[in-house]
Amino acid sequence: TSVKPKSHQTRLNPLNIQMLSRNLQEQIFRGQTQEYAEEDIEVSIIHLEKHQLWGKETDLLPDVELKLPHMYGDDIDGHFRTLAQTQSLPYLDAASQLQGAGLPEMPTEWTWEVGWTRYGVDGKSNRVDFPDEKALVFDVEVCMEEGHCPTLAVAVSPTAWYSWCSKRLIEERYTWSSHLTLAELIPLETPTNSTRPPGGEWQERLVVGHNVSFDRAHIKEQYLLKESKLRFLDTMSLHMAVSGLTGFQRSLWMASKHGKRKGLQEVKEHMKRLGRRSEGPKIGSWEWVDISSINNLADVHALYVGGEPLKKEARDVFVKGKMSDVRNNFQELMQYCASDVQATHEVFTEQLPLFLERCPHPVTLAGMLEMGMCYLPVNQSWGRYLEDAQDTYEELQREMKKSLMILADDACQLLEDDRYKDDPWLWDLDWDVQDFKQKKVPVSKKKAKQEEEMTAALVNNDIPYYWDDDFGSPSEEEENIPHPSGELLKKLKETISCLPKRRQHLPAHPGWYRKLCVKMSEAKDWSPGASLISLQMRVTPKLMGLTWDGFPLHYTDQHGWGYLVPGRKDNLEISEDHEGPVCPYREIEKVYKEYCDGKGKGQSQCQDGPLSVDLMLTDSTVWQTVEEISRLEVSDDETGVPSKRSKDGNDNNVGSPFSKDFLSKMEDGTLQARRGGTNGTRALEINKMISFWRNAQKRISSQMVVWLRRGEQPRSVSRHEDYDEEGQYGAILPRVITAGTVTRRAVEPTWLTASNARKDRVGSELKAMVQVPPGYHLVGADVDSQELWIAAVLGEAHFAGMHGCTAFGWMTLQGKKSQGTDLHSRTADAVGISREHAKVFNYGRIYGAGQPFAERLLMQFNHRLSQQEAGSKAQQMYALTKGLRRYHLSEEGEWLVKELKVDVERDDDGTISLQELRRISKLATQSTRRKRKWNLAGKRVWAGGTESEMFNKLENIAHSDEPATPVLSCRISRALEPSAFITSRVNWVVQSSAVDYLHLMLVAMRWLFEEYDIDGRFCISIHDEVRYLVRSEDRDRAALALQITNLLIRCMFAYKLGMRDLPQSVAFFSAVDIDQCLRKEVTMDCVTPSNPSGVERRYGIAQGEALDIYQIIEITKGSLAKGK
Amino acid sequence: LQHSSKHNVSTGNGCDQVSLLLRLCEERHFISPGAFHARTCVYGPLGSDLKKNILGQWWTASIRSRARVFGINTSVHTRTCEESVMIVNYRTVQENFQQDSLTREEALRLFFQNSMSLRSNLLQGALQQYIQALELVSRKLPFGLAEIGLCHQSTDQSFGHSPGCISEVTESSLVWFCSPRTSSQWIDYWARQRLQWWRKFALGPSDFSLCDVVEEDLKDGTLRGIKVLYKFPWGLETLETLWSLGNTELQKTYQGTHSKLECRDGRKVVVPHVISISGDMDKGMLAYLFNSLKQQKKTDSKQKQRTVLRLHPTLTPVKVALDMGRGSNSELRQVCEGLLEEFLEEGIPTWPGYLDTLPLSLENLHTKYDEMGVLFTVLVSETTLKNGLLLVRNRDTTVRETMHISEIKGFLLRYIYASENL
Amino acid sequence: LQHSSKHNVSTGNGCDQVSLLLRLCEERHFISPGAFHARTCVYGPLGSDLKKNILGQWWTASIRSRARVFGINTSVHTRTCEESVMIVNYRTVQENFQQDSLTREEALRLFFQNSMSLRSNLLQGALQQYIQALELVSRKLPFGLAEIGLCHQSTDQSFGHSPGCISEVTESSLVWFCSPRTSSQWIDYWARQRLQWWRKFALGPSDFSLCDVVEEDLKDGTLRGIKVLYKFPWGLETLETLWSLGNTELQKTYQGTHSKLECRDGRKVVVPHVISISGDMDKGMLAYLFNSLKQQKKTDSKQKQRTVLRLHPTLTPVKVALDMGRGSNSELRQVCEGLLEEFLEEGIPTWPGYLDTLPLSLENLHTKYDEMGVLFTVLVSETTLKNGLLLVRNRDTTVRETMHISEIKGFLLRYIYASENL
Repeated sequence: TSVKPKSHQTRLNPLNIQMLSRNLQEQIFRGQTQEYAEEDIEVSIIHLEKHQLWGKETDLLPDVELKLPHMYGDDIDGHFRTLAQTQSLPYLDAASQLQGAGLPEMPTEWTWEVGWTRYGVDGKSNRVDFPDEKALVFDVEVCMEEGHCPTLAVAVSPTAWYSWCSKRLIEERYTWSSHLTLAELIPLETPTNSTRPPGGEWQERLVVGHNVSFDRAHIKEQYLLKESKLRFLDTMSLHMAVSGLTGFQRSLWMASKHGKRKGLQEVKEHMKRLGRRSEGPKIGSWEWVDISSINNLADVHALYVGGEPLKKEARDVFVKGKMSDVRNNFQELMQYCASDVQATHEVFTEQLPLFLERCPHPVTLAGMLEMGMCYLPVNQSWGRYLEDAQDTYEELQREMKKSLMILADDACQLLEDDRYKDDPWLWDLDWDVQDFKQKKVPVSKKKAKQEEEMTAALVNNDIPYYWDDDFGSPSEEEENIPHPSGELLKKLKETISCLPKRRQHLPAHPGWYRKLCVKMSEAKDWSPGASLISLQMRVTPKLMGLTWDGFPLHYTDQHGWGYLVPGRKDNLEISEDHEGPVCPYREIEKVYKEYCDGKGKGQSQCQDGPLSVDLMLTDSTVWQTVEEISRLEVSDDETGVPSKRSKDGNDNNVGSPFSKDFLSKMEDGTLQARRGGTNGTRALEINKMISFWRNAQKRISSQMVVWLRRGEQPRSVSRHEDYDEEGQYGAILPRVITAGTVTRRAVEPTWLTASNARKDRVGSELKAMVQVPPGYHLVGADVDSQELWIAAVLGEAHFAGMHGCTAFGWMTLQGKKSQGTDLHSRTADAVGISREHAKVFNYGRIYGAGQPFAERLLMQFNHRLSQQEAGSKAQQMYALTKGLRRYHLSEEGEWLVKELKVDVERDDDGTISLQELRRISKLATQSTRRKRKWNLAGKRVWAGGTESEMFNKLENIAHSDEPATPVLSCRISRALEPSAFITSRVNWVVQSSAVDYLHLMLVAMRWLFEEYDIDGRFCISIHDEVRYLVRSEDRDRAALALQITNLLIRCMFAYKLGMRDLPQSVAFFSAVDIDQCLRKEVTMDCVTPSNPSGVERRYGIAQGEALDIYQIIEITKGSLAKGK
Repeated sequence: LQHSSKHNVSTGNGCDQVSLLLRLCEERHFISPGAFHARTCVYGPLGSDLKKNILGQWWTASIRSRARVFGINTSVHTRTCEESVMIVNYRTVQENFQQDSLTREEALRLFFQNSMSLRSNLLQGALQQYIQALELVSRKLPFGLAEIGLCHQSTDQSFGHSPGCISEVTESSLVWFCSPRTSSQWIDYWARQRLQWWRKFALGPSDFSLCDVVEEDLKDGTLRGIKVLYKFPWGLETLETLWSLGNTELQKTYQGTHSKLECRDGRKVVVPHVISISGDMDKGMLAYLFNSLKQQKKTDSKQKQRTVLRLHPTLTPVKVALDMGRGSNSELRQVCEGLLEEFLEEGIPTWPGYLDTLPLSLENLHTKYDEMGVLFTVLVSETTLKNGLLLVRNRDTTVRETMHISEIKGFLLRYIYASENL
Repeated sequence: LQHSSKHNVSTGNGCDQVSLLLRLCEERHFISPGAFHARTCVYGPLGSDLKKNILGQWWTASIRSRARVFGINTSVHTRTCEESVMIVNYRTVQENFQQDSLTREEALRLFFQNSMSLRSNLLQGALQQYIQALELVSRKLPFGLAEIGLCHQSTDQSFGHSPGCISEVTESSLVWFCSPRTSSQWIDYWARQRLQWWRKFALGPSDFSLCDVVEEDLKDGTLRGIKVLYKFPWGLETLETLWSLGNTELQKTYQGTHSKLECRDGRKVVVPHVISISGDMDKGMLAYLFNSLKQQKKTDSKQKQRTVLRLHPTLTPVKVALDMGRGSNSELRQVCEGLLEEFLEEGIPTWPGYLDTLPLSLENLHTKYDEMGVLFTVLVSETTLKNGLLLVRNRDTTVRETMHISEIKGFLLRYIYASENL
């Protein structure tokens, strides 16, 4: 790229970082400029020099000249305050109305009628189109058996109760359409058969509910393409923000509250899984248990309101019952629903002030309101996708099963001549066969007679057999008389009485095979062969003949999975009596030899390799380590919804060589299938391909889609030239819990965790199935390295107060892959791993994972690494990045040092190392005769690493009395305020700030959309990514709006951290995507096994555009205004 | 069929497999000796049944289970002049050319006037049925016309035979008419369906695969092409081809009557796109034979191999073989006879092995039946006469289970029925 | 097929019936328009299915249920020089005759060298398979070889067409090899079997009959001949012929290798006798169509007639038609689709009448389905949505029964299954 000449706009800070173009800095910071102190600059340069970053050449970016919209307030913070207050004011009004009011008395009798009924204070009830109220507390119940259609609902306002019944509840019919229409949903703003509010104008209204996104998905107007002004407040999200628990705490909470063995067991297992045994969770106090709760309404209610516990038994009717059960218990269920509404109101009344106090910035509330309005447009592609993915999945599943069944059948043949005894994998299976059992009936008279008859039948028949010779055709008479052979057969069939009543199950087949087959007598849908076999079974790796580095895999109850190495046998338990199976050592050696020959390895190497010293090794550690790591990763992204993992569903997989952690081992050939030719290998491959859909299928196919009729869509869609009569247009409302974790991140199980399309994963094209209606585009962007930058800028503010002053920050801002100066390349170089792997380490570290994690990960990436090697590598990495722990002496310590006149080796900042601390401590104990231990160490800090300053800042915040996010001052959940759970809190600082970032974006975008009449709506935000659904003609302006939004928010962050400037490189999104579907890159064709021809061919979706700020300015001429 | 002959000089294992299968097909009455090297498909009893089963499954999958596909039956004679294979009456030719009053050119012209072409594919026949079919479906798209029939192809292709030779092939054809808007989706759909179908009955499904025809190889007007390939020991060959033909072929067939071709697509009126799916079922049968041929080591010492034709239970021509052990001949025969009758009545294809006058050893018997792809071997012996017990050997596990004579029929029926969904 | 055209000038009721059936076959998609007058068999969807059903039944009766009959598949090309229909490559012919270096005689000779004959019947193919089959059955008599295939016949016969025209016909063939001692019994047996078979599916069985071929009409070496006849409106025609051919044909086919032909008959060694049974299945299908065509007076006042194609439940191509009454379109449609899926899954051929964009009146609907031979018409209506009840109309009784949606599939399956034994 050509370096443009410096214009008068170009500014560099003292560390040679390019700052915002002059005009932008002036508009945003209103004339304030950044001051740089000499000593700060000096310190920074020394620090950068130490990490070989000083003096590196950097490219200049072209300047950006842009007239920003008029901004409010005295400063940028004031601007955002004004915006958010304006946006949330009507809703805050409504909320406080609701909070302040007592509720009218609950009706005792509910009306059995389709639609809404209002119960006035006067005791009269009347039918209404919808509850015409500013604020409502609302709850919907759905009879699961009947699909997604809402069954009944209750709402309450300060003036009246309301109830709603669906047509499907009141009218009994044999079948109902499986397609949901708007008319079957609950209207909250429009009359029946209309999609316009009375009077034509939407009113600002507020609906409060517990987990209200579920209720929202059943509200009619929410599916309209143009959003109304109704907003939602979720008491579950408010609760999470005020008193939420981390996943780990949830288990502890359950254990403590319920005191049941089961709960404690879970906690124990959880801790074991997380591998925190050694560190031990320092749960000093259990106070937090009393100021928080898990998320369900009953517990939340108990926490905030107290009193009588809520009764939730009635809920079962909706979950398990049929519609008739609901009908039969109508009054009771209405009552149940109403009491939930009441409880929600009580909770809300208590929560709201707490929330406003702990999240004082108006942007937080406004952002959460906006976040509750997710909307995913879909079309006929959705159905096709579900079908394709399921078909492909079933097809592959069948193929895999078939392969396994063939392997099982093949293995049966080893029964002949006991050949299984020499099989390196199958020798220890259960090869017993059973004798065919017959009743031992003494020859009774009856039977004797039978036999007699039978012989008689045989003797008597002297009819010639025309098979011996051609005796000619049967005559006409012969055709009609029963054939003698038929008679004989009939007689023989009577001997069935000699068999036991219950037939034996495949007695002649080996025991292990028998277990894989369905008993014919039992199953209705009987299927032949070893049809019960699955990849998860213990026998499967053996049937495939899996080897690990050439050694046969072996399972023992004691150790789990391991592998057999030929040689010594003392490691393997051999039963005393010699009747047990004997290990075929020679065959195992042969297998390994074959493997070595195939690999071209020298024979000697095999013999003398370090492994053969151990000889017979059954080592399960490999599996376990990786298991732990995968769990750790999972637990980082805990959802706020109590997980419904079935107990055995998870445990069965523990240690299976087919778990996803071993996919890479199969790819690199460490783990191989040595038997069954292609069958084994293919089964492994298929396992990989279907993993995604197997886990996600249920969630994805149960997404509730509502299709809009032509008349229910805006004319801009239905009159568009691309509008397809035969097509379908509709929407999915993802059930987003706006603040579902303690970090206030949104949570939703399908869309927010969806991975991007992968060539070898069935169904992974999911996101791309969110497709715009005609005349619309999706406009959106990913915040470039959001969390890294937040962490970096925090560190910089802490260190020298200027951009790029820490090595970590410098790398984030200026680092280049090409020069090897970006974060990941640095780590990769330092430790000698690939850049991709380095990424995992870096994020893991920043999210609070410690050295042991890195150690395990290293061993996973390279399993040939010894524990020691991995340990020293990890240590090296951490020293380089996070740095080393150093200590300030405590007051007591300083006094002691002075008293004892110890020569202390201190750093410039006055800290001492751990060794020094130990030395002083030793000296102190020696020279003073005090029994009590001296408390020498004061504040602990990190030093010497690229990230030390960043971690110091994070720990600073985390250790403060009232940890709060630096930008919007949101306080941490009450449950995390006590001193325990440090890791969680360090983590929380960055992640929660990222949520602040998102909320700021949402507020800014709404402002710009309204201010400049950009026709569009918020669509979805997936962590650091936002998408808007925009009318096609407004898409470029929307893109510009997004860029300006990013600029303002980055500046807001800098401003709140005391800086009055921003590096140009982070000011704008590197690209804004303008696209017709949801996907990672606009050029991605999302080819997967279920979508082999790609979205362009299969779904007719062309590539989108990815525009940078310069392109956008060129298109829009830098103006947000309509109509050029 | 004829294609393999060219290749059996190839190297290594592939070659072994080819010659093994050739031997097996001849010995076990799948394909007539000599047919491999001729241009014709002459099948023995087992081959004929195997082919029938394959065609039956194709018909079920393509027509029986679909409301929008209709079976048709068109003439092997065709009006299309493009075909190079002609059918003539011997006597007419003789008369023509011996008439001295005619010049050679005139005689030749007369000759062509009197002769008819033979179709080389089923597409034209289906296109000619289009107008009537349109009426049948009330001008609503999409719909399809399916046919299985004999086609004659001039083997100018480089298949070892002298050019100009005429080969016969049983073709399966599905011609799908759909809106131009959806034709690219439909070809994908059908490609997947077809691949799934081939794989459903395969022992090693991954030997069947799809491949796109590269743009350069597409004929004029053809929008896309996809092939279903099978990995034969000598290389990949095409079993089935899917062409998205646009509407040029249809318009060519009905020149000047475009309005008749139109159907409704939503509010628009369109001339539909044609997707033609045609398979070479003789080659398909060969693919299944190769796919199901398995050789397994028996014992290390003897280095003997077990050769099994593990045809899918639904396809395999003989499901059960009935044999008898030594003993009271006439009685055992009667039992066999009774069982045979019972099996045949239920439509279970049964091999009356007991009729053999020179009984083989049990081992040789199993070898024979394994090579024939027989699913179960039922052995009637002296004990059967005492307690009604039979020995039933499973082809795939080689395990012999004891079963009572009154339950064998039910077992077989359930096994065969359930296998269809495997 | 082609035969009817000649006769539709015949008198009286027969003529009416012929023209009625012709109209019906065209309108209801049994036979393509024009095919009646051409020499080819072009069938529409219903005709194609009907023929398939007839052939399927023939195959079951001849092979599937008999242990001693084996299906084979022979080439349409034949080495026999007697055939008059030849197949040639267009380009080869052109090259031959344009080569001036050759005399006409030479060119003609070359022409015959390069062309192949097409079979006019299946007998030769079966005879050529005899030796291998002998091995299959361990040289034990009797046994049979069966095939269904296309044959080309030169219509020198007096069938209205210009002589020398070539027609195609689907022939069924069973060639039975038996001891000379028993051959006369066997031909009687088979004649009886065949007549029984034809009658089994007939509405008026007496229209099918047997007749012996008089001795004068027997070809040399042929011992006996029996014909299965059908009484068409224009007269009797032969559907199937049984010839007891002795062993001359067999010896002609294997000249000079008599010892190979021999089998054991008790203690003697014999060359077996051949009984050839061949049917014209296209004509057979026409016979069933005529046989099942019934006209019934509807009401005395209007003098309207009800025309029904009362095809046997086993043969009739469409067993059920699914239609919907007026009402909430999309929901009714969903129910219809669900039922359709259910029926097709069970292999019940179903007509998706609900897809029709221009629904007919109920009366016209019934007229249509009666003419199509549809066994049952299932009507889905608003009430179905409420209580799951359907109206099921029976073709033969015209009575409409109410039935619950959960029971309809089972009912249909049982009805169709049970009908097979009617």
